[in-house]
Amino acid sequence: MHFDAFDRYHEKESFIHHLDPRVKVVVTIVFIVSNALLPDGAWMAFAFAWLFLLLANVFSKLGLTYTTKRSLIALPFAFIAITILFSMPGEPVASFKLLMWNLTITDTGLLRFVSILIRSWLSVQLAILLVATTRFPDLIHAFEHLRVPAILTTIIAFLYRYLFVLTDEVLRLMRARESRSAASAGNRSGGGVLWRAKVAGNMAGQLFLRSYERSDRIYNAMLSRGYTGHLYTLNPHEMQSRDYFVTAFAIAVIFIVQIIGRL
Amino acid sequence: MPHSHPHTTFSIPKNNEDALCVQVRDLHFSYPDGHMALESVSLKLCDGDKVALVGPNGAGKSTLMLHLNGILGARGEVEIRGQRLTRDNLPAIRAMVGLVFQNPDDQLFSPTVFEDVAFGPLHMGLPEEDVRARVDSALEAVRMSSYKDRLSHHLSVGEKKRIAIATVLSMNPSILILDEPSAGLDPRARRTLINLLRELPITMLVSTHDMRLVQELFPRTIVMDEGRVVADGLTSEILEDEKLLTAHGLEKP
Amino acid sequence: MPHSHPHTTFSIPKNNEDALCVQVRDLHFSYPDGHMALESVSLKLCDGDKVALVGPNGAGKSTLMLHLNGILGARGEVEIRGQRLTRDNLPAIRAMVGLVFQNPDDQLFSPTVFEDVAFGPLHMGLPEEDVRARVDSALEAVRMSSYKDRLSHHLSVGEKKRIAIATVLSMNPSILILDEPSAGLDPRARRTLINLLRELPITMLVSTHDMRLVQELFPRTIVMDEGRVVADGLTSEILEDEKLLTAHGLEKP
Amino acid sequence: MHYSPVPMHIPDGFLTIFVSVICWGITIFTLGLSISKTNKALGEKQIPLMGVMAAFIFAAQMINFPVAGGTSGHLLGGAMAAIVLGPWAGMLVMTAVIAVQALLFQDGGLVVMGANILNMGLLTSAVGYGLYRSVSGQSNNKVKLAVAGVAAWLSVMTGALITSLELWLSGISDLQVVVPAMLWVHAVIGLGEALITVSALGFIFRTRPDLLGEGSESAMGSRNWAYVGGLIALIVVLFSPFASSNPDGLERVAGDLGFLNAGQSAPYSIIPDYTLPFLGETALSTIAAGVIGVLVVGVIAILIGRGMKAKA
Ligand SMILES: Nc1ncnc2c1ncn2[C@@H]1O[C@H](COP(=O)(O)OP(=O)(O)OP(=O)(O)O)[C@@H](O)[C@H]1O
Ligand SMILES: Nc1ncnc2c1ncn2[C@@H]1O[C@H](COP(=O)(O)OP(=O)(O)OP(=O)(O)O)[C@@H](O)[C@H]1O
Ligand SMILES: [Mg+2]
Ligand SMILES: [Mg+2]
Repeated sequence: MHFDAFDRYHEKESFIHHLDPRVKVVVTIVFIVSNALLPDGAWMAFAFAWLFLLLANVFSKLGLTYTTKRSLIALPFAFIAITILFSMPGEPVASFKLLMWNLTITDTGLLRFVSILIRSWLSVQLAILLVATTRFPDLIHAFEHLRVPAILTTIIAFLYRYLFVLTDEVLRLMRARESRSAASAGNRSGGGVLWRAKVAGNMAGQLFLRSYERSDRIYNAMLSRGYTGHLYTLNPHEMQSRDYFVTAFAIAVIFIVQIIGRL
Repeated sequence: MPHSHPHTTFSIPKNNEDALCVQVRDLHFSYPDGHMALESVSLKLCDGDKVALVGPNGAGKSTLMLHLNGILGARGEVEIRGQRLTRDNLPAIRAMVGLVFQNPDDQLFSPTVFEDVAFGPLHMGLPEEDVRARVDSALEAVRMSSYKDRLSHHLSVGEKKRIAIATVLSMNPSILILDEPSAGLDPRARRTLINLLRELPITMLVSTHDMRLVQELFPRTIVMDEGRVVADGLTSEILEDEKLLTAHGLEKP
Repeated sequence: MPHSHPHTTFSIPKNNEDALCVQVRDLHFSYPDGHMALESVSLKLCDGDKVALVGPNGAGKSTLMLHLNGILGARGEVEIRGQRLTRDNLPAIRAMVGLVFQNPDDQLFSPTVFEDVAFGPLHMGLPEEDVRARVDSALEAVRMSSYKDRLSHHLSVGEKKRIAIATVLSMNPSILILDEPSAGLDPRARRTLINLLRELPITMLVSTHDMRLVQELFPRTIVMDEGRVVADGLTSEILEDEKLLTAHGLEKP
Repeated sequence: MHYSPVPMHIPDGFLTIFVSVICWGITIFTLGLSISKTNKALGEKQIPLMGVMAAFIFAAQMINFPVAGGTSGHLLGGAMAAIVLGPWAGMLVMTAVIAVQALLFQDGGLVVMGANILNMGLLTSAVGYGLYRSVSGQSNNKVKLAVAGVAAWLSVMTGALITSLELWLSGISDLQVVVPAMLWVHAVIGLGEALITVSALGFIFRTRPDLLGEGSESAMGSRNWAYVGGLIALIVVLFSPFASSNPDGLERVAGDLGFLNAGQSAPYSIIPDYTLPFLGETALSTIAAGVIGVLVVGVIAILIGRGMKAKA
């Protein structure tokens, strides 16, 4: 069994793929911060931010719709914001009756709601592009360079490595449970909710013990290769002039977007 | 056995053709990532058959087995005892087809042996005394009765393997499907397992890389490679066909 | 070979007795829970020896291996190339004794193949270009040079196994210790591994349940059971001694 | 099977920079503490242990059990991580999990990650561990497990409450809507969390009791944690009904403090010209009532804890 579905990296030979991961991380974060700073209803600025995104998409050779297709992930969360449609004071735009409530959408409410959705939608797309064009280990290196504490980056590196091993294990555990989830004629099958929860908990406990013991074996494997508590890594990345140029260009564009948003 | 694909055919032992147990017809399956794991697989198992399923890594053996009790696919090409596998009769099919996974650790998720063996019967909604009776006889069958209250976590691989088989026997399946049962066992545990499998009076499909096990235990062998059945016949004849074996990454025992 | 305990002795192939590589004398070890896993184990490996270590599950093979580079014990009964194992020379010893664990997923803990193979040399404090050179030649030795930038979790078991060996070869060990290298491999991958082990010009101690591997590859075999060495001698002679084999849960290949 | 997002992960775009930065501040400070504490407690073994444990939490979140009508319960893991690894290591492990969920799956944003770590990693660990350790002297495993269940449930409720407060401060939603909605949903999610946590810990008690014993890594400095966790949990218990029944008071407090302005309008006026907050009459009285309530329940809890220890 092999579970690769977690890999988000998309192998391609493109300009963006070859950029230093630090550049991509920094630009992504600046872009997202900039989106959050744009005032409600800054349509022109949103449009320019979107153009920036399209440009990045083009240079990544993933196809213009690559990120759009995957960007719906944040949408369910928008439910939480739906009440501001009705609760912000302002001119009524539309009103309707839902069950026993009379709901009135106000213009300010609508403006705010749509702005939130756009900000989120733009932000998540660049994040998607980041992981689609950067292999996860390189992303971790980028965070190391950006002075994220080594202990966190190493935990994340281990997490990434064993994510696949352990989710495979979980998948097999759940398959084994499923294959024995049988019914016999004339009986009510399935057991009670509490019993089912207990079985799930047992699986978690089982997985915990195996992971714990695995960490012991890994520790042994590390010891036998000279580990003494300090981790050393080789640094595979070096910033080139192209990387500096792209960073400067991207940040300048994002700055202009901010100015447009405030005109 | 009629197959639409060209493959080596041998004479097949025909014991009670009518009491057909498992019938797979033209089964295709791709994993979500697009990988084609099964391509037009057809096979038939009859009551009491003990059949080996061999083939190189990635041949599709495990994938096929996951279809036989509806963990994967279930698009109607699989028939168990005359019933086509559908979403509705899945639970009933699962009571008939017992699947034992390669790694006993996957199968044993409860703290004690008893709880694990009781999972199937409990899920089937049997009354308590029936559950207890089933657990007892299943453990009896694998000769592990004294292990009822032991913690599964502390057992040896060979013991775990036998308990894993018991977890499925307790559901009284009419077909037992074992994925690489002898992997990782030491010779003694392997020998015990072979004797156990020989004794169990039940239809059996067993995938393995252990060609000596095949030779010793199974009158019939199915060879898979790249998602297809490439040979199906008497073990003695297949094991003599060196060309076939080497072509599919196998070795004579 | 003098032993204080009675066990079957055979004539031992004596290749360059003086360039002694590993010497274990009267080693005892109990796990924290009180389980006595090793009882007075003594053995000697000489330069260039390729030795198989066999015995039933729980015999103490893995425990012994963990002693040979000081992960367990390190109480001075182990001597590598004339150096007694102490806390101070542990790093030096670990560079000499390369230990490959049974499960390659435990051995390959870095995201990429390169990082994993570089781990040992980096922790030996080598300069960057040396590290890179070592990684290249280690991957060359297991014929996996093209895998340098691959992600470990994308590899097959057989590939992982070979990378796991490379992670240790990159430290230029003078002894290679492998715990059940062929477990879980299909015949083709197993064959590749056998060829690889045959080619590597290095002292080797290999634990395994695969008696055909023993027969094919190792001139000398050590049999362990219940924490003791119960036989040590020419493989050909040990494999003929049916009484010895059955007494310790082993089988003739 | 695929990775399925959890409702508490806030995506980018939903929090104002102001709220994000405050949350990052708290998170970075706490993580700094965690790093120095775990360095001391776990030594060189910490890296593989915490790395694999993070992968464990990630994988364990996939284990579900059918409840009814196609819904299923599953684990978030904050309380469990802290109970088996100790609070500091638990926090680091949860941080790694949340970071990977955000980086790899965009489940939760990058700039709001500080908030997500705070809600789902730091607070859940503190509450889960603190409550659980308040009965560390107990010899009866049933009591321990029951408390672990309550701790797991409360840890989820704490996270949900703080999440809704952050959303409200960012002007995303009304207090009287978001607090009850989040709390109700998570009261149910929390039940799944509690059931799985209890049963998983029960499993560990039966197979490897040494991992949860008094000498284990997770038993470090339990006394203070009991107070911290207990206090946060009590605030949540008292605060939630107050917040959902009397949102006006809270809205007013926040308005007076200048949060709402900062959240809802100009992001550049982060430091508005507010004077030191003058508490209105209603706000003052509710806060006083809350404080007194926390104190009373705290004293009762400590007394009960003492009594249990004396018996054991
Ligand atoms: N979850 C999965 N997603 C994608 N591909 C998969 C998945 N599981 C298996 N495969 C692929 O399907 C093919 C058949 O796999 P399967 O596990 O059925 O082989 P097998 O014959 O059981 O091999 P082995 O002898 O190694 O157990 C392989 O190429 C494998 O890589
Ligand atoms: N961490 C441990 N704590 C306690 N006992 C242990 C531990 N590890 C191993 N043992 C016990 O020590 C004995 C020797 O174990 P070891 O793993 O060395 O056997 P082995 O010969 O390698 O077996 P196998 O062939 O199954 O790998 C066994 O009885 C085992 O149960
Ligand atoms: Mg398989
Ligand atoms: Mg071993």
